[in-house]
Amino acid sequence: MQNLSKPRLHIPVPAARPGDTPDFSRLEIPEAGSVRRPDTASDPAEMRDLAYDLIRVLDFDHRAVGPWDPRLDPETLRRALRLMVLDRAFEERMHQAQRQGKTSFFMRGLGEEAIGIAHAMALSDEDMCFTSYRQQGLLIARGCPLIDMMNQVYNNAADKLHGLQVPLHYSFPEFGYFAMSGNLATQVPQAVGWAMAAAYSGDDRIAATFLGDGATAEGDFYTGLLFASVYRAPVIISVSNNQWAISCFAGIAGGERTTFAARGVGVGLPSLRVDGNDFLAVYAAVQWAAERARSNHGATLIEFVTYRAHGHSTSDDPTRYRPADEFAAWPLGDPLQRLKGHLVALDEWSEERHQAYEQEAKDEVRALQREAEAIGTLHTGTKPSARAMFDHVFEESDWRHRRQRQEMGI
Amino acid sequence: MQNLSKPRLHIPVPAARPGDTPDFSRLEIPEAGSVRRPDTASDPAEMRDLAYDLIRVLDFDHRAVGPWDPRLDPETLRRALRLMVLDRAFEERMHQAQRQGKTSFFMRGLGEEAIGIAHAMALSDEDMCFTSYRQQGLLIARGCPLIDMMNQVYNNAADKLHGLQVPLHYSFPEFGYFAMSGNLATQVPQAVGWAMAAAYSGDDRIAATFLGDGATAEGDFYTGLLFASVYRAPVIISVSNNQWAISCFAGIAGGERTTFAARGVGVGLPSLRVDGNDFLAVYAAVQWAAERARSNHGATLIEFVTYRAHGHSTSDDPTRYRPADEFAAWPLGDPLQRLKGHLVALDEWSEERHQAYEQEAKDEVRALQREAEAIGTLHTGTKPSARAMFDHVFEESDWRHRRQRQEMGI
Amino acid sequence: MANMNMIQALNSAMDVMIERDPKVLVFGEDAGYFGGVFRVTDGLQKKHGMTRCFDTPISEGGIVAAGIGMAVYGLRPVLEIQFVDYIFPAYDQLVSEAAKIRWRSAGGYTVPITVRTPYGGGIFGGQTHSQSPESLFTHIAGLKTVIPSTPYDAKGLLISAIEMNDPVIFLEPKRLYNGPFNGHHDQPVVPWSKHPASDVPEGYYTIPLGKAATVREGDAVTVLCYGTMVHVAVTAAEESGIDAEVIDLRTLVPLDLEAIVASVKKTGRCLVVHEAPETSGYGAELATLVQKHCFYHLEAPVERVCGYDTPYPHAFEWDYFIGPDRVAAGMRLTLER
Amino acid sequence: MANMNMIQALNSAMDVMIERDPKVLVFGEDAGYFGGVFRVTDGLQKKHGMTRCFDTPISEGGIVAAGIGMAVYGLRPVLEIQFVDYIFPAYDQLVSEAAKIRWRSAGGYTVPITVRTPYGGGIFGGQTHSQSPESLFTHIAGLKTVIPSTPYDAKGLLISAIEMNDPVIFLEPKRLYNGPFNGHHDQPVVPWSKHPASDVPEGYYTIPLGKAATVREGDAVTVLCYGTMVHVAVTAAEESGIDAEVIDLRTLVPLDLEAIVASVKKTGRCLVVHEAPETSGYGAELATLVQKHCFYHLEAPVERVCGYDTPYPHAFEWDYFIGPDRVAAGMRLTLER
Ligand SMILES: Cc1ncc(C[n+]2csc(CCOP(=O)(O)OP(=O)(O)O)c2C)c(N)n1
Ligand SMILES: Cc1ncc(C[n+]2csc(CCOP(=O)(O)OP(=O)(O)O)c2C)c(N)n1
Ligand SMILES: [Mg+2]
Ligand SMILES: [Mg+2]
Repeated sequence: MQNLSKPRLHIPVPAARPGDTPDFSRLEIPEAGSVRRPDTASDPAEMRDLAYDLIRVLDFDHRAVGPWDPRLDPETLRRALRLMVLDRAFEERMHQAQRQGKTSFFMRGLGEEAIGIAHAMALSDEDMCFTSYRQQGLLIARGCPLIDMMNQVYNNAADKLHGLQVPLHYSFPEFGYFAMSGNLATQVPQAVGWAMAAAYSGDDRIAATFLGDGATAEGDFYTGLLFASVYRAPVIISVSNNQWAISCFAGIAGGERTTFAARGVGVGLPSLRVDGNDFLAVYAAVQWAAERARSNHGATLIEFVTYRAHGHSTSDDPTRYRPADEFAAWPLGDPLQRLKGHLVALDEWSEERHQAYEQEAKDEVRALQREAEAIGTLHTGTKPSARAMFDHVFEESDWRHRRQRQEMGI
Repeated sequence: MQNLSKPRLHIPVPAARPGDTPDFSRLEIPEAGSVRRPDTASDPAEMRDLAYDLIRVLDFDHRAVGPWDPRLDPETLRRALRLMVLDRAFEERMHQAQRQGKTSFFMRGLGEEAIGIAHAMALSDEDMCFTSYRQQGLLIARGCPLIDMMNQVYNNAADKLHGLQVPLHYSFPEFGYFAMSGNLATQVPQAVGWAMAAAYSGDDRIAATFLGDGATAEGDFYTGLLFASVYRAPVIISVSNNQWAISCFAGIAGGERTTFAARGVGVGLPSLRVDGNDFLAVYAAVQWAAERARSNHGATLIEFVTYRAHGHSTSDDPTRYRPADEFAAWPLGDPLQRLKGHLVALDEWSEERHQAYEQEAKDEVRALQREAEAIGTLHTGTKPSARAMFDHVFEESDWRHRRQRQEMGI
Repeated sequence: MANMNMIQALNSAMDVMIERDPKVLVFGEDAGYFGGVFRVTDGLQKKHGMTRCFDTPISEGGIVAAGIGMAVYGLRPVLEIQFVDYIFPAYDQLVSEAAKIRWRSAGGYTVPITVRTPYGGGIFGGQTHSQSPESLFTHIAGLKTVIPSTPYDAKGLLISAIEMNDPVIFLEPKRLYNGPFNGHHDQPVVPWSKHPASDVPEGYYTIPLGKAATVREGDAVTVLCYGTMVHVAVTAAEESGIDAEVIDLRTLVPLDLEAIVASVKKTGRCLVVHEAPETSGYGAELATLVQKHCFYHLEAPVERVCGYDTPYPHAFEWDYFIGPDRVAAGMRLTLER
Repeated sequence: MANMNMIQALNSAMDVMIERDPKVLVFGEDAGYFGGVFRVTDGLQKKHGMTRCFDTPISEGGIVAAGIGMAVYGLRPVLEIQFVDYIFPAYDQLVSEAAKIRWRSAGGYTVPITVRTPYGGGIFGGQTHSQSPESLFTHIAGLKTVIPSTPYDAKGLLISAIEMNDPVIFLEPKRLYNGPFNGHHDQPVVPWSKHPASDVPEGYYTIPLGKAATVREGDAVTVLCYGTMVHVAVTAAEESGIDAEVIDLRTLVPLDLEAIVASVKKTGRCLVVHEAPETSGYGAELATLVQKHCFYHLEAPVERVCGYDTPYPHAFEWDYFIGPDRVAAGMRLTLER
């Protein structure tokens, strides 16, 4: 059968499709605590192995083990857990609001909450974040008022973006949160540019940027990695490998042949691969990369292995392309439950306190939601003025904008 | 001095600028024959080390040593040497012709001739090549009539591209030479697409594509590597790292932190790093990658370490940005002299035969040049019809082209 | 004959061509197993196999570049760009490569690719799911640009595009996928089934590129439009009682100049309508050609009703989107003088 | 005052701004140590230091993206794209990002970058060193487009662009770098020193964006042009004896519509000239605006003399490049009627 050895076009296929039993056997999971933690000043060439390993702190018995344990005090851990609960409650409500027709579109980070929140906690509030759409928790953790986020989602009269942007495409300069782009990966080289500017200015703030496994296929991702490497920019490039890009499994993005962390190895950057559902591991990795960046050792690429527990967006039905029970079978579990389990094991938290706080969070979100809806939703209540669309094209709008505004009668 | 540890913008700087003594101490040169040669069916994950090593066959005593020695018979070696001499003579003459104002522009591959010629000899003539502008030897080795190349350089009446294209932006379908683009790196993902099409069609031809160290910074390079990895395309991606990109040393392209071969490791491709001035090493590496591709093991990235001995193009004066004597100090020498030395050491060639053939080559080129110039040069003799510019926009030109052609009176 | 909406008609065109020609294959982001976020390639992978319709990495540049390489090999790839708003990472491969390869090889290599991509507003998609960048392609020598407005045209034009030996940008008015939207967002959605152009042959047929269609005859003013605006313009004529002649260009390049000139010489007035921002939109080219070729027949300046010179706003969908009233007002402008 | 050619004037503008404002920095391919392939950034690194003017990887997308990030931080980067023909890998960052960041953040973030890049023909550069893609930028809401035609304007406009709080595409007519080329390639090259606009202040000064310059007054026909074509048009007027009014737009966006309308209302005739291919070139926007705002004053259709709708051919430089004769023929066309 000489033909067998002939080149054939290879199309990557996921382990399981609807109807199949979930299968994550391709994912190798080392013991928690088994991965070494090099000094933050070490040479990238000496730590390529970390791109092919998986940094884990929380073991399956809820213990924090190994060199990457950030040794956070219980109060800090409780704060992280509360933020995850609050984030989840917020996204849950906004998702329902979309279902009720109160806005056009929404996206959730269900199952990935540890990533955004751990970044917010491990970075300084002055560090600049260029995110994708699954780090709303980062904004919440930095203290952005939920009502401001809701008003944007509803595009109501209090929306700080005046109704111009699609829901959750937030922009909050006061919280170091860059105006999110709808165009995947464009933020990566921009974040690197921001970090170059900080270094140019002798400022010790750093930048962090986020993208998904699928988005790593864009040329902009490579461009960002390359510029970060060439100019030794103080930036952290975080890839949330949540296994899916809408309907395409990570293999379509090049995850079949090697890890996403390996992309960093390709340009000589230190590259870590981390259990993204392990709050402590995420925190420790970000802390390590931030220390490197702040002490002039440049950029780090981090791949966070996680799972997109929900549909891609409110426009998506994941049961069409993956087993409905895949999340249940996900070996790295639920980041919220894992952190909760750890706190409970430490005797620093309890089922009762958890339920009480969940209720509290739900109530807070519901109250704020009522407040926001009292102002308006996409199709009801008070709206911003359409004038905004002309006012922000340029610092000074030109005659075309004045003429067109008049034509619109505003 | 806390400031010292603060992030500072790092701008890569070459080891030597005009006035300095050339310094290649950054380049580590292992013993010829010291690098292992894995089976062509091996797993890329098992050979990452090859991306950080340097495959060499010819040692400094002109001996061919080690597992990568392709064991070519003397006649084949003589053919390679003659082709290098002929290529060099051709480029030398066309360069002079440009200096004499017979065309607008020209580029040479001086010092890099082994690469294009070894590819032509190690690949099958049916394999498709998507080159840059420094592989004219590939075309010569495939038997493209020099006069056809000269007519294109002169844009005369016999130019098969009818004067549309800039000199040496050749297109020779009959020699598997794709229409060269002036836009760097665009050919890389195109070559991958061609290879995907061959695999799709159950054809066992493969593709080869070429770019420089500088061009690897373009997103298209990464895109090509990624698609090659995802679809396991039968393609060879060859990077000529000739140390310079016009005035920028390879460090500006990301060569300071790791090798260019490492880019392939980043996407899980087998990646070789090869002495590009060692004809035997180049031949062996291409042969190895071709065997992989043809037996459905997919793509290979190869970095060829070489040196751009001449200016970037006829518009460039390299003495403005690098030491004038840098090539003399280049530790990997001149590929032509090294192959010649090997043949002489084998007693299969001699100084006399060499000088005789050099003369023969010069005479052949000069004779053909006279023939070409008898037809015309850019500003003299018979030219193609400007009609061509309208005839090749679409298969059927539309009313605009007919109108504009008439307006031009042709 | 079968009754099809535009999604089904486009799907049928690809189904027919994959069946007829082994050189035809389809790929794009989520276009394989899932069948595309708008379901336009639904079922093609299941029916024709993995390599005839497959998923790609999220790299528009890679999709187009791979398509070019395949076309150079001799295949006829049909590429899907999920939203035209995301085509710009591929712009260099389209403008510097696909458009110029035939030319720079003096015909030695050709690039028969078809780039299918949804464009236009009306779906609350905001700035990155609503754009109409057609004039960024019409300016490029070597690219053809096609925009259908009905299921029947969509299938016939797509088959012609796939068979064309030059690169074609095939813009699909996403607001028309499920019905002939007339701009009245406050009225119940009308499905294609009620529209005559939803009767579509199941098999192979073509509609030549470069031929416009007069979708409404009239004497008062010529309205030049394409895609979603065709239905808005016809509605504007009906509702305003202005006897407009509505011409659906169907192909922007090559352009059916004859049909345009004949109509304007008849009506003496002309309005151009498109969703794209006005400045340097395709309407500028149309207006310039009309004033040149019909100068002595024009009784009023050629008017434009276009998108505003701003990005596409999310909350102000119906302020930005051009409805029948704005089109009617534009017609009146041409009549006032 | 000093005598400068356009290269020196542009260099001086950057030198002055790097000196004045620590937020200004310059980078691009070969722009650092070497000073650029056209020497426009020559000496800036030596004089101001490594980080004020440096080399970049060959990644136009990266140059623009890094510039955007720096601008968001608060700097004012001046980016060099070696040839505008190579700007397309950066097109997405320009169109989807630089142009829209102010808007999508409702003014929360701004992008004060200046993208300098040589454009245009006349140097035997062939298809990838001769293009004029200005209309691919004028269509994009959020981008300003500037094209100088003299050393004096070049410096004043570049300083204005650098100080502008919005992204500016600054297109440099490379054929004018060393002298005011009038289209007569067969005549000896005239250096700038013989041209009054080569007297350039050594220090800081600005020329406001959005103001056209009437470089030749006349009554017969208004010629709208920019960049290299300004000198060709003036020569055409002198040589043909046609009393043309030649307007140098200098800024395409924002456009000085008032100056255009005033002139055309005076002359009653209008010719648009540009090097870019005709279809969907910026001339279409100009002609459309003129026929709308001057309809009752126009005695002939607005004519266009533009590049052909083909890529730029190498051997046929002087067949493609627009010389005084073609411009004069265009003027006559408007006069014949
Ligand atoms: C340039 C570009 N191409 C395509 C899209 C459409 N799109 C939006 S999200 C998405 C999938 C992204 O997957 P991934 O990067 O893995 O992120 P995740 O949604 O899994 O967090 C796609 C294809 C886009 N927004 N931008
Ligand atoms: C997209 C693009 N950007 C810039 C250029 C201008 N340019 C032509 S060759 C060159 C240097 C290329 O260096 P390298 O890739 O190392 O190839 P080498 O000339 O050394 O063989 C540059 C910047 C181009 N042709 N295309
Ligand atoms: Mg994902
Ligand atoms: Mg090089």
